[in-house]
Amino acid sequence: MKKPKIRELREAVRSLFSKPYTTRFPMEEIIVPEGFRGKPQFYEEGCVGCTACAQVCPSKAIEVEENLDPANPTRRLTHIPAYCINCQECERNCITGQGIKLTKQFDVSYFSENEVNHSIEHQIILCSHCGGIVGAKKHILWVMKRLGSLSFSQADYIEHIQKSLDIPAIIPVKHEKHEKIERDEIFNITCPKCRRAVYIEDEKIHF
Amino acid sequence: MNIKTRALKKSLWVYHLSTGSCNNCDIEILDCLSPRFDIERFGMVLVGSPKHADVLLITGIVTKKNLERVKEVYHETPKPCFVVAVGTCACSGNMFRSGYNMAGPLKNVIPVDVFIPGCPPGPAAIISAVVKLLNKLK
Amino acid sequence: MKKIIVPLGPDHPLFEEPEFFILHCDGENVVDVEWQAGYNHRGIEKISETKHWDQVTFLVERICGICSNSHPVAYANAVENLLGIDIPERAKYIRTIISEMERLHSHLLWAGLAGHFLGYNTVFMWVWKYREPLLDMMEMLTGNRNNYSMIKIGGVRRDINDEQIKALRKTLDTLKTQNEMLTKVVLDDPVLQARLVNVGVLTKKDIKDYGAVGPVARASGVDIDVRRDNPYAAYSFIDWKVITRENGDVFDKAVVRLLECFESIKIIQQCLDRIENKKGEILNEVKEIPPGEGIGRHEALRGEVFHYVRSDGTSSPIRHKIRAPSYVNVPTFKKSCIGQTISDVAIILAGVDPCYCCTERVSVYDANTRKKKNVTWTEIVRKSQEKTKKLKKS
Amino acid sequence: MKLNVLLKENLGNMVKKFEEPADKRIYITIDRNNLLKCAEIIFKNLDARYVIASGIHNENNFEMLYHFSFDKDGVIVSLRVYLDKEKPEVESLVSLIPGIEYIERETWEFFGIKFLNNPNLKHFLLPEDWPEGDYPVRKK
Repeated sequence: MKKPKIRELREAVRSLFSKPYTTRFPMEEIIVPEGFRGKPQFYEEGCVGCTACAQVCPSKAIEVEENLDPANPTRRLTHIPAYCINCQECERNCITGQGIKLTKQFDVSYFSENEVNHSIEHQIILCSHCGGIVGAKKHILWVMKRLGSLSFSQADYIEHIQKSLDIPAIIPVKHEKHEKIERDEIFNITCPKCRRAVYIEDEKIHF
Repeated sequence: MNIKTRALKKSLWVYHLSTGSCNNCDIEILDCLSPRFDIERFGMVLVGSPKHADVLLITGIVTKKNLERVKEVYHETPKPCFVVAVGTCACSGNMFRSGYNMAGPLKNVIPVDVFIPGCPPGPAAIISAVVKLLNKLK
Repeated sequence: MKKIIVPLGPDHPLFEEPEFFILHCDGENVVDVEWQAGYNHRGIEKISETKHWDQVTFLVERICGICSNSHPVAYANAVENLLGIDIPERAKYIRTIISEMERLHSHLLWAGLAGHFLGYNTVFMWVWKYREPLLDMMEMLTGNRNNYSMIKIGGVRRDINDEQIKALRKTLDTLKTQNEMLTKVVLDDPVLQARLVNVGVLTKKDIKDYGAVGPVARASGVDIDVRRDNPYAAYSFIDWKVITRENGDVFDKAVVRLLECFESIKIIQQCLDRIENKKGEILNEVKEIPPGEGIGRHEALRGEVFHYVRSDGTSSPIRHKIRAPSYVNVPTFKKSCIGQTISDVAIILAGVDPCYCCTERVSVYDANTRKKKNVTWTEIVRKSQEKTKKLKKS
Repeated sequence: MKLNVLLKENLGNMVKKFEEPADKRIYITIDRNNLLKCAEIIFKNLDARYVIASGIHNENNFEMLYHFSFDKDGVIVSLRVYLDKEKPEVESLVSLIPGIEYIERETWEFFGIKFLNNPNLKHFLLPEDWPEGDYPVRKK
């Protein structure tokens, strides 16, 4: 009976002379280590609005809202901490690697849901024929940059390339809408579905 | 702030209820009591019955079998009391919200005062949320 | 005979299924046990069929908070078994390190809670203090104290760098001395011996009948361990041994768990030796998953985790069966609780190591008068603690 | 003797199909009338450990898989039984393996597979008032 008591006593005495183990937390800040998975945050410079993060999120914590008003079409990505499990998948799968990153913020508590939701807005480009979504403007430009010289083969990009090269538009891009899809529609910005229809329609005329 | 709430916030007694969680949030709540974070220094104690509690810490999605029990526990707690939803499951249902056995989330069942998302929220996050709640009442 | 029915629970969270035990008592003695579950049932097997193969790792991670590395490892093993692929060597070591660290923190957590149930709050405070640096290490390696999200089909998601290895070594060294002290304290304390020896005995036959696994089986002398029997990750490259004991009582279960901590430390140290100052691939990218079926196993903290997946070539599993170790360990209550007193039930329950939380509501029904009296789980624990006090005095 | 030879010898002509898709994984398809006999040979005579059973809902039928583990060889042997689509019924193994009771109850409430001679076939995971005939894990 005596032996274990002495051993435990030694541990007790050692604790008595060492400094308190308890943190002084809320009075003192806690330093989280490098690589801590906190609340994700969108970054304006990096995000191109491709919605890859929303697609890979296992708990669907990123909401995509699209406003198809032709005057000002926008796409809004909203991160909802109430659903977020801080798994870092959004950061890993971000196509630019800079668009969404996990911060070190560990305390995300809130009283009503809207106060912590964090969103980013992007301009989107609509198909000139059917009004469907082609993609976010920044995303299309990013793809164009990645494609390099290959992007000349895509009519969608021609206008932008001309602009970036500071040359006046050689091919005037039409924005009028036809009843039926026609050959000259390829020079307009069209969604993949309409583009395909243009080519098939075109072939039908000739053969 | 009325006199009841003023008296309430002096030393909070906490009751912890799991309504279908993965146990992580529960362990982190228990971790608040361990020597590292030791919430007893604020006068907080974990009690064994909702009848003694001022704060309900609720974790987990509310499963169908648990639905009645959550209501019962809330009913038994003396008012005014605070309800704290700990963890993403309690806040919204997490990945299980499409499941067939979910009756929640918690905010649809009982009124919730403060939400602590995180999977799981660490003891530090839980403590700072409670501090936030107390500051708001001032 | 006046039989009293004591419902234990239902708020008693196990991994998937927190249970509701109905103890039929004759006076102090338990004569029969019934088990009801489903309070924690979230339908994970069904939800898994709606998620992408890669997203399922995050879903299975949330089956149990303490086994949050075990289920993804077993699931990844199952899918890799289906695919018939091997993972890079470095990924194997990292998987092993995380699994063993999880085992360490869980066994310590168990020791603390068992101490709390017996009225040894000193043990609880000590152990949880020792466990804290481990969680800090986890936070550093994986980015969170729990729910590590490290495992990906075909490898791991994060690498470990040399700085982290150095810090980890230091933590393990301190933990080893602390654990040595703790083991000695627990093993030769006469009061603990009186409380634990010959309590909740499980024979080899009981183990076979119920298919119990992990430390529960090993304490009864059944020498099974998936890490050795069907090696995965890096366990076959490393020198370690399986701890077994013969008696099958709660004391032996405690001994097995405490000694396993040393083995875990040994395994992690060897893994660190192999990956230090080296670089390598950590992921063997999987592009598509063909039709077929696969079985994956992992020796989790509480025993064997079993995952069965079936694919039809699409982007999500068409059937995913999960068996957590408590699913087979818990029914052994039927054998171990009967004939014991109510005050021992708490520690027998703890002996199997279901994930229990500290506050639970228990209602006592008198079967004859149907009079309901609400008591708390704490009261059962208090009963247990009183018994220890009595023993201490005598 | 190697396990696959041993199994084939012991089960004899009850084996309908013998598959080894991967190392240390064996799937044996048997007729559902032979289930109790085969399980007894594997569990009792060959001293395997019961792991779990899992039900599967296929397009044309139901399927029950009984997984057993041979720990010395590290092999998992799964007995596969196909059940009728309209009236899925199979013999219960409770008399042989007491621990299988819970998974049989679970499979019954998830898939509606009836286990004959299981004395305790009532709700286990789902609430008592779960609508009858609604089996959540069945494919819609």
